[in-house]
Amino acid sequence: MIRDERIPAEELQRIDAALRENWPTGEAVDFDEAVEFHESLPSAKRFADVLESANRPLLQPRAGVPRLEDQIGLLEYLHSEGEADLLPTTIDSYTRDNEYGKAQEGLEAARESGEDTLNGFPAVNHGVDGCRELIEAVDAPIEVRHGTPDARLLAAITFAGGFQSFEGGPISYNIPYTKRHNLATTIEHWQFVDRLAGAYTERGVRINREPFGPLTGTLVPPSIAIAVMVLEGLLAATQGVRSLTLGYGQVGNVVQDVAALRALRSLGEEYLPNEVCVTTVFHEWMGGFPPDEARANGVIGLGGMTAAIARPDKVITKSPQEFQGVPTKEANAAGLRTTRQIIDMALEQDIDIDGIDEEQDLIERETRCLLEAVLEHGDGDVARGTIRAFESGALDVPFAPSDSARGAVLPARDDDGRVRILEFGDLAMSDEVKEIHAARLAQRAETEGRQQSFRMVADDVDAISDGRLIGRPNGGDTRAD
Amino acid sequence: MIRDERIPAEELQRIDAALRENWPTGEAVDFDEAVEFHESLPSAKRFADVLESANRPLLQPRAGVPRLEDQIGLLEYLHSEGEADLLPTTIDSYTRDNEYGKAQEGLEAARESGEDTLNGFPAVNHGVDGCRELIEAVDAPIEVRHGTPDARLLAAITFAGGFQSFEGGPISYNIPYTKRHNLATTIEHWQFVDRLAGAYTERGVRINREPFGPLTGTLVPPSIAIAVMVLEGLLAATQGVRSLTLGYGQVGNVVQDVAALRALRSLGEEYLPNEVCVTTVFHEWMGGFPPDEARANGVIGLGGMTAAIARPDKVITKSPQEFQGVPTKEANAAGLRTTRQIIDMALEQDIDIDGIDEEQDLIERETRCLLEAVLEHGDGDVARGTIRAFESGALDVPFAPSDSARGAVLPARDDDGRVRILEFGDLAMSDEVKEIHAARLAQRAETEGRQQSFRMVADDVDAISDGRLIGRPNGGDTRAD
Amino acid sequence: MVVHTMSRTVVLGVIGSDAHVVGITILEQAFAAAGFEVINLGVQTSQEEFADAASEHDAEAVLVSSLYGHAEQDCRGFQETLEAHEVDAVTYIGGNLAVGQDDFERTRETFQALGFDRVFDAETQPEEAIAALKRDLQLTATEQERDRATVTS
Amino acid sequence: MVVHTMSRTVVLGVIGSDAHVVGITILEQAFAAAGFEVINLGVQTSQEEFADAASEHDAEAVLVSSLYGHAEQDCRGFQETLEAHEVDAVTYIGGNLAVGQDDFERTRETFQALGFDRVFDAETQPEEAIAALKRDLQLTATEQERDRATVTS
Repeated sequence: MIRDERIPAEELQRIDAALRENWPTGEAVDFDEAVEFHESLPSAKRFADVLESANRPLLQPRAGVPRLEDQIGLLEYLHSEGEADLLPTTIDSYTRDNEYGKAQEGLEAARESGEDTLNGFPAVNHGVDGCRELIEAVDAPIEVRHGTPDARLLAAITFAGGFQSFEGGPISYNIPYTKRHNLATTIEHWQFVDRLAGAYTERGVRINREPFGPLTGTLVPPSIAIAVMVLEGLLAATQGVRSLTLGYGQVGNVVQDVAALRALRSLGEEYLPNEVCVTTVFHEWMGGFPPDEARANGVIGLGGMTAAIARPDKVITKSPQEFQGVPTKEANAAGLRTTRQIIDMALEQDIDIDGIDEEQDLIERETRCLLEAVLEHGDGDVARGTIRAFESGALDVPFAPSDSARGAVLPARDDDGRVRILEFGDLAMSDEVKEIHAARLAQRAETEGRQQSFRMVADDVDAISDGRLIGRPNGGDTRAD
Repeated sequence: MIRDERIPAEELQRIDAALRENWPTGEAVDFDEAVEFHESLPSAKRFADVLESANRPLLQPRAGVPRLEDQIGLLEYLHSEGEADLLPTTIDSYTRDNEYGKAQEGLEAARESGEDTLNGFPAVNHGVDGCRELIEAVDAPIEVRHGTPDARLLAAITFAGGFQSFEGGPISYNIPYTKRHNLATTIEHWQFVDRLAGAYTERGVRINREPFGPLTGTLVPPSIAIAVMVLEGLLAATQGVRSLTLGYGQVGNVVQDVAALRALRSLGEEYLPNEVCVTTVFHEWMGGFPPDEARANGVIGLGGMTAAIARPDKVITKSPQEFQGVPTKEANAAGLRTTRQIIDMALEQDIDIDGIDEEQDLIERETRCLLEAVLEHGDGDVARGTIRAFESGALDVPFAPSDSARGAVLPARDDDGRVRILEFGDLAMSDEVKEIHAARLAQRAETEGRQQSFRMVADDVDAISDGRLIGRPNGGDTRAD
Repeated sequence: MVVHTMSRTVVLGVIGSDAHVVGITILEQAFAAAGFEVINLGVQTSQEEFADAASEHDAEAVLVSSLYGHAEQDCRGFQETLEAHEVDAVTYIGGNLAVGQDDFERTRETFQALGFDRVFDAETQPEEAIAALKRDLQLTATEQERDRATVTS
Repeated sequence: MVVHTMSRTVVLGVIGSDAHVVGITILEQAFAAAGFEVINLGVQTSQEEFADAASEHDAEAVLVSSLYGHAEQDCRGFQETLEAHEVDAVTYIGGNLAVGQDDFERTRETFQALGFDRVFDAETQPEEAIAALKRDLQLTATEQERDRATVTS
């Protein structure tokens, strides 16, 4: 069975060679030559350095279109007009499914028709040279963002292509994204990705890795997200990754979000080896958005305000067109500037909210319960423990489509809007923690004059898109007239 | 010399009769018949009742166009699409200058051309019947918002026309709005307006009055605004006003804004007679806006967030098109919905920020200094005290164009972004208060490595439109790349 | 009226390549709370998997969810697949069933023609589906459930 | 070079019906900090008021501000008004001088033709106007002022 051990060099080369045969563009990958290319890049394009040396939260959007010249234009626009500090390249769905042939068809159709026939940038098909053209053209650090369970070839090509940051991880790009990918296999595949990043790191090219914190994006209790971040961080560190950005998706309660980001940083620094530089990324609300750009700007405003108080190293922004799917570049840039304005107005203020320490303490206790259970399940091995803990339900993610997770956990907001756990399933939480959650949810039930049930969950899932934080009965309407 | 005494009934009638001859539409005003009209209105149109019984902050935009049917359409749009709780009718500039003839020309030109040739609704020209048509057509309470130093005829006609709320006051519609209006004369004119509101109140029609809190809208220290609100409230209460909404304009520092709104409510309740129902209104940022709708939404977001924490009774919203002047109705409604979304998401959360009590205490001490000085200047009479305190500079408003104010006070932000006083002139503050302000500004000067000077003031005036709260040297740019 | 007293099993799932999991999770909770035995097949479920599960658990109802707009092609031949597995169950479908949802009546007719007994739009609350199923299976609500319905509606 | 050492008086004001007060307040502070005697006439100042004040205080400079777009009509005959009051002063104007500010060079020419010695746009910092005035009045900056300029620029 798989273990949390560093892939030996010869094994890395064997996999690397095999992978290159998956698609013709794999041929062009040459590690030594790639290191030279990275060394030729100016300091403003070195992702880890830019992120780790920033003195205010850096902003990054999501964006990806199929054609190279369009992707260059889009990123330049988001850099100049959106004032993005860090840029993304979001990969298309075919590539995420390792369907490079279909991606090639889509790319060719895009080139012929001039339309975006893919929902992202097929980096494997563009190959090393295409990626380098992008990296050279755009004057900011660029990260690969995707959602690919088996991202080995994508990593090999984009790292050689000059990208210095890569999103995802074996849990966070499996459990929330797919149904049938085996977790053990996914861990093995990401060990390769991380080992490759580690190989560059050893040569002085610190590839930044970013586990995907929001998971299913829907009322994820902070401790579950943080536990997954620490586990993916540990797995990556074993393979030699030294720049890790741990993620967290806004739940909308300011105290809980600030506490969670602090807990994420604190536990990340505690659990990960000293040689790893830990940074944090805050994702603006990943759940359902109001079907109205004006109201969407209110949601983005709350995200920016939370970021100003919590001061993560990076913020992934949303656009006012979130409801309708992929935003125009103008809307994407607008989301960036709205966020920038509110962060910069609030950042210098001393806003110290009561109760953050207590909430952080609770989140940390919960996260420790989960992490200890994982280590026990694996007899001290993180990889085995993760697989077994998901099997037993000791670790679980709400609303996970994956067969590798129980999906028995059900979250609901308490009377203050903080995400608590209504159904624990077999989640490895102490009785004390369970009692705290039960008491908070009982208080909400009393306020609303109804029993605790899945209705609260359903109401909470829809609440923000309906204009409120908590899914109160009758929409909680207290309008005066 | 004028005194803070109730206008006798016969004097009220004499002035009223004289006023009616100022413009032909004045003839139609009949007090008893007007009371009957007010009594016929449904409870949903009774401004004071709706505002005072609300259990969350009510939202109100600004809006006024010359033609009656257009004004009805505009208000219906802001009510349905903007979800405004309270509606405005903003009066045109000619009417504010009592130039009813020019307003008439503008109104006729508007009717002929179909264009908005006036910047508001000329209520005097529309007369009692026109006002009533508006009140009857629109299904929400409507307030008259203007900026008129001598608003006596406007009040007589709009009160008879069914409006139950009226913005302004002798200080707040003089000092920030005009150069040459004599303050004593303005107080006398507003005593009439308030006495008329009081006459309706005695007959059971509680006309809500709202002194204009933001004053010059530019870095006004909270204590100065609150002192003016209390003084105008006292003058109005003497004339029989029983529903008073005291105003405050956001300065952009959350702690100071929340503290100021609490101080405003607390001092309002303390200083005003028990029979007066005191409510509060928070104006979203009244200073310069960024020339960009996306960034403007960030400013609006901070306003909404502040309102959710401070919970005023009412919020006057801004639109993302604030920079370019009068917004389209769509942009106006968007500002309302952005504000509504962030308020409703944050309102149920317990957000208790450290330091609010201390800041509130400081604001209250400062305000008491000013109010005591005014009472001393007037030998206990608020009207005389106000006039003399403005003459001596004991009471002053920064950036006031009026010859009636010294305009010697210069504000600047401290290192946390709170508005402090750099130049006191002869402002009646205790030495202790002056020392606190000096220390805070010295701290900022040290942070910025420059001396305290008008440069800070100039930089602070432009800061929010430039994307930050505090006007740091070099725009405070700390962008990493 | 015949009142069933034995445990009633329903099979739930999201058909095709659709990965929307939140709705089906809430539906599972709702039917379980209403006293049904629920077999939740989760997302990305094939026609065969629905039929297998319904056959294995002797289900009385098969509830199909689809939110990504490709329900019609995913459901072609669905009744035939169930029949091939000798499944005799009430069949419902609900969700965003067509890409442009301008005319729900036409969508309803389309899916009724495909053999579904009831067709629901994406705004349907779980309680409506539960109430419909109780009628279709000729079940009476218990007192407790009536009380709950009062509180949650 | 002749160095003036006596106190130098400047008259400031916003001309016409314009009520923009913030800029003129900051300008007053800036010129005072630079060592000038400042007579700030405030907003809504007429040509007569400028001329009266300049004459009364024997001003060496008259600085006119306008931000509401009607400066040209407000300033017509301004030099004649000053001459009628026997005012011999340097005259500057600055602000948003035309409604559409596409071509500032044309705006500059327009106001130079009206007799203004210097014309500034709305983005001009007070320091620029002060530096220009010191040159025009042949004043040298003191050491102290040079230091300040270094810190604040």
